[in-house]
Amino acid sequence: MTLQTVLLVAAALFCVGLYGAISQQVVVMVMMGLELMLNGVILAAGAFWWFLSPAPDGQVLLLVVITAMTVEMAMGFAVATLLHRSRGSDMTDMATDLSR
Amino acid sequence: MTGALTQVPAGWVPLAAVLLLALAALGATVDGALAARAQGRHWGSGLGLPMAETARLLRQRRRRTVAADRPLWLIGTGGLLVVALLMVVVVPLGRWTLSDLPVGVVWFNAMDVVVWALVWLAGWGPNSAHSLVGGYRFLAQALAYELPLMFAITAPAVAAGSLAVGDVVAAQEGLWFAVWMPVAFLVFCGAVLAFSVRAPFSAPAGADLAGGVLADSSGIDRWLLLAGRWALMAAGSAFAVAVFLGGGHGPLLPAWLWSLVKTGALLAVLVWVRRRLPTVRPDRLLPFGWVVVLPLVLLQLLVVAVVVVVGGS
Amino acid sequence: MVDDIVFWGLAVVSVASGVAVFRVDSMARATYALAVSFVTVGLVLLLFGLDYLGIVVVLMMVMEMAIMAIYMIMFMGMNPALMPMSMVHGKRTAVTVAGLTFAVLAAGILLVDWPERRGAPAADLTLSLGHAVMGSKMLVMITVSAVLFATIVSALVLALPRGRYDTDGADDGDRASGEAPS
Amino acid sequence: MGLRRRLTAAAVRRATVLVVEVPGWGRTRCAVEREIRDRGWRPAASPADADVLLVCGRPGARLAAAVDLAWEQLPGPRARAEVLTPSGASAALDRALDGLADDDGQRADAAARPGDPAMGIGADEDPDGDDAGSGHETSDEDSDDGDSDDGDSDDGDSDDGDSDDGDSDDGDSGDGDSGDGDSGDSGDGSDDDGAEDDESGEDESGEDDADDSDDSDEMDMDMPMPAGIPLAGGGEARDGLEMDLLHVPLGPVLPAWPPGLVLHCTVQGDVVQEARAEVLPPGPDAEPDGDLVQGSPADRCDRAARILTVAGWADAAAAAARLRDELLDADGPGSSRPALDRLDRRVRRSWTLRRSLRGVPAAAGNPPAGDVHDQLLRHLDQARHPREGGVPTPVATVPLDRLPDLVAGQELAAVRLLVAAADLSPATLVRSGAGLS
Repeated sequence: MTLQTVLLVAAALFCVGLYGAISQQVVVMVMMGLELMLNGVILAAGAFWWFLSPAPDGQVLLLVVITAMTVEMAMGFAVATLLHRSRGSDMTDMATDLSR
Repeated sequence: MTGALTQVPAGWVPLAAVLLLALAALGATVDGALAARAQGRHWGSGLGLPMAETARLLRQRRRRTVAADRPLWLIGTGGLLVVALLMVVVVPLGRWTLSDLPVGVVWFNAMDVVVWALVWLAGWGPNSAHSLVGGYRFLAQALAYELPLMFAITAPAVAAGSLAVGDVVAAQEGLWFAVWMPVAFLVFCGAVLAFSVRAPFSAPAGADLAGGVLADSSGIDRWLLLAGRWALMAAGSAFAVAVFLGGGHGPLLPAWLWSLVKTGALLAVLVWVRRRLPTVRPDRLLPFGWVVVLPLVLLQLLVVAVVVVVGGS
Repeated sequence: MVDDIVFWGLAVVSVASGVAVFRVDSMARATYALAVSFVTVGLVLLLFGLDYLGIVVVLMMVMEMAIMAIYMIMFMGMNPALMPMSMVHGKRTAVTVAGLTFAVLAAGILLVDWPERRGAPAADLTLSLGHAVMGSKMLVMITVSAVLFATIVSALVLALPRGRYDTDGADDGDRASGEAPS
Repeated sequence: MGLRRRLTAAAVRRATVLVVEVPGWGRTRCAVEREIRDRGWRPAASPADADVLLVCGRPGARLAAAVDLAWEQLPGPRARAEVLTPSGASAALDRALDGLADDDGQRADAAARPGDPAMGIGADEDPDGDDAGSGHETSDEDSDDGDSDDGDSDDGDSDDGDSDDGDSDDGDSGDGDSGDGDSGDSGDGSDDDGAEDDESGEDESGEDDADDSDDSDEMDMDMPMPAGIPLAGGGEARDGLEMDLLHVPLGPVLPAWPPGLVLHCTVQGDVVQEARAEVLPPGPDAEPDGDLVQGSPADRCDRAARILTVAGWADAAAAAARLRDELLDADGPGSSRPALDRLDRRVRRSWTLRRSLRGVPAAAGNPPAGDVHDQLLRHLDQARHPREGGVPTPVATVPLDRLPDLVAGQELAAVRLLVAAADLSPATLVRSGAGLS
């Protein structure tokens, strides 16, 4: 467990999330991708803190990332709900069309 | 972290599990006795209930449902017992504790949140309308009880100036926290009933849903769910004893025995409460939780914080 | 040594479940795969001695994913599991971009000459985090936070329109008669 | 061997019983419930929970089919019995107990379950002969079905119901259709008695047919879906979000539910949007043994017990049921009076109960007025103060077709409370033929 290995894992998580965020069509799935990217960021921030400078202030950065994630989630839910409300369930409509 | 507690090696985990199951069985036994009395039989005739039910469910076959999400269902059913055990990991038994995590209070909180996921998965797994509605009900209910629960357990942590359960217990040397933060204590007891899905918070497994999350499980699956609920209730009581009722503090008896006696007594009281109260519908619970209980707990927390600030400076 | 084994185990689970999020067909499974990924990262933070933050990550993310699952199922009305169909657009671009990013990041991680560790972790990290956030005014902040939160909640309650189940006893009858199905 | 026998002995000490009442056999049901209580057994909440299926009365063809479906859902070891008179309750339970304790018999039953076409269904009672075959062959399929509790007569519906919120599961149903990696864990494979595994998916269509004939109601979308489970349609929900509609029939095999009643609900989330009610009649040549006298103190207590059961207050419900049985014995409140007063006080004082029941419209009177809490208190009141001369205060029964209007727009829990409290009289409805749709 060195800084490099942890960062590699974090980069892997970040890139999987990036793939999801780019490729998914549905808002909530895009959100999942973003979450996964932030997950990687958290891991990286933790690793930087531990391996480079385990000073108290460093933890605050992590706290900020976690908060950002929560806010992103809340906003995401709100946006998804609004989209759903205003456009109706386009996905479901699509499904019916396909089946006929 | 704390000098008062001895951390025992992980080899003692099985003993903790046995103790937890014994407490769970105690809860079920009290419940059986109370039920027998309510039905007009001698209370003694209900004492064998947990054993008889265990035998019955061990003999029963498991049920399958069409298009069930088997792995998630299994996680949901089996997880409850595991989470209950993880909860008691940070609860000291007298002087001993399995792990005196410096953030034990937060750990307990995190484990209780895992129950959200597990109950919902148990409802989701069987692919049946009733159990699914039960799972959703639990989430609705969880939103109502979780924040009050969080603030309720924050109060003793603030008073003790530490998130370690050992420190919280040590801070109650003279005066139990339950005495001067009664609101937080009562809210926490309510939350224990809620995350173990007991009346008045039993709507997710309610009779009106034919058993809700329990509706489609039988045999060992059902046993795991039922035992998990009782174990959660026991773990919640044990934690309440540690953070509100002075843990092992008490005269005469050794500390570990005090912990057990208090836990058993609190558990019995909670079982009694559960039998006294009808279920509250979850949609009526949410406004109550947020509009009434949450401000009360916050007020309690405010009082505690002011006392600590004033007393500390 | 033990730390290494635990770390690698957690790392593998974390990345694997991260990949699973976009591979499985079931919304419930995808959501909970993401939850597993978060939980493992939270546990890795515990390895770094970040007890509080690690457990908070577990706590918040499990809670969030439990709620997320509802949204997933609600808004993914059309589910790939029901009718196998691709919900993905620009798959090739996405893979390329993600792969390139990973290559760049990995190169950077491996090539940069990381500085030596400076300083040592505080004895009580949770306390030091508190001090870092709130300075010496922590106790005051504890008091204020309760007040602030109470204000937020009351503001929300006042501002909230009627929801799906606004049942305040007497209203129910109105609703039942007023909203007969179309 | 000794261990096994001891396990069996312990296991049957507290059997759970799923009681099914056929309209017209109310007194028999009361006797059965009393016997269960006195033995320290437990009424089951759903077929999955039950060891014993006890039918009070002789069901008509459709009700019998529903009962048979429920029977298939009992996980086993299982036993089944029929009671026709109150005095037969004890003997029937003894019979069921013998069946339960018979290890060899149970093993044979388990082994015979998948293929045996005659399993649990008397051919003469089957609703329509043509479908009987398919219905039987898929019987184990049905037993696996998602909806243990509701209706049981209508698995097909509940399946499609689940399909929209449970959609993600469908890939696993074992058909291997979607080719996703999950189909391996289709649940069937991992179970203990492998004998039932074989036909997990292929009979779906047959099953649906059988069920549709059962309840010929659905405006079902019958487009073929991978797992044989049709996709749900959408519809506007009351908070402005569009949500899937599913069809969930409630009843007739449901505890604390009016006998024989089936409520075909269209549910959105947990809100019932539309419903259709009907009552499944008893067998044509059956001689009903008798109901509780409508409006008598015992009948009032029975209704109160039903409401309290659904409200999730087992102890108060048990108290009400005990009072009912005492009143049935004594014919007049006399000695039960103190206990009645106690129960009344307890119910009146309960703040949580009021919170749950207030505002759920009552299906009582004409036009319906008040809420379920009023209704519960009224029942207890009337039980305490029966009219002079022993003539019971009549219950103003609500016509069956009022029920759907009342139920529409209510949440599932409210619907259960509403129906449990509804002043219906299925037996009368059946006699007059009004219950048949």
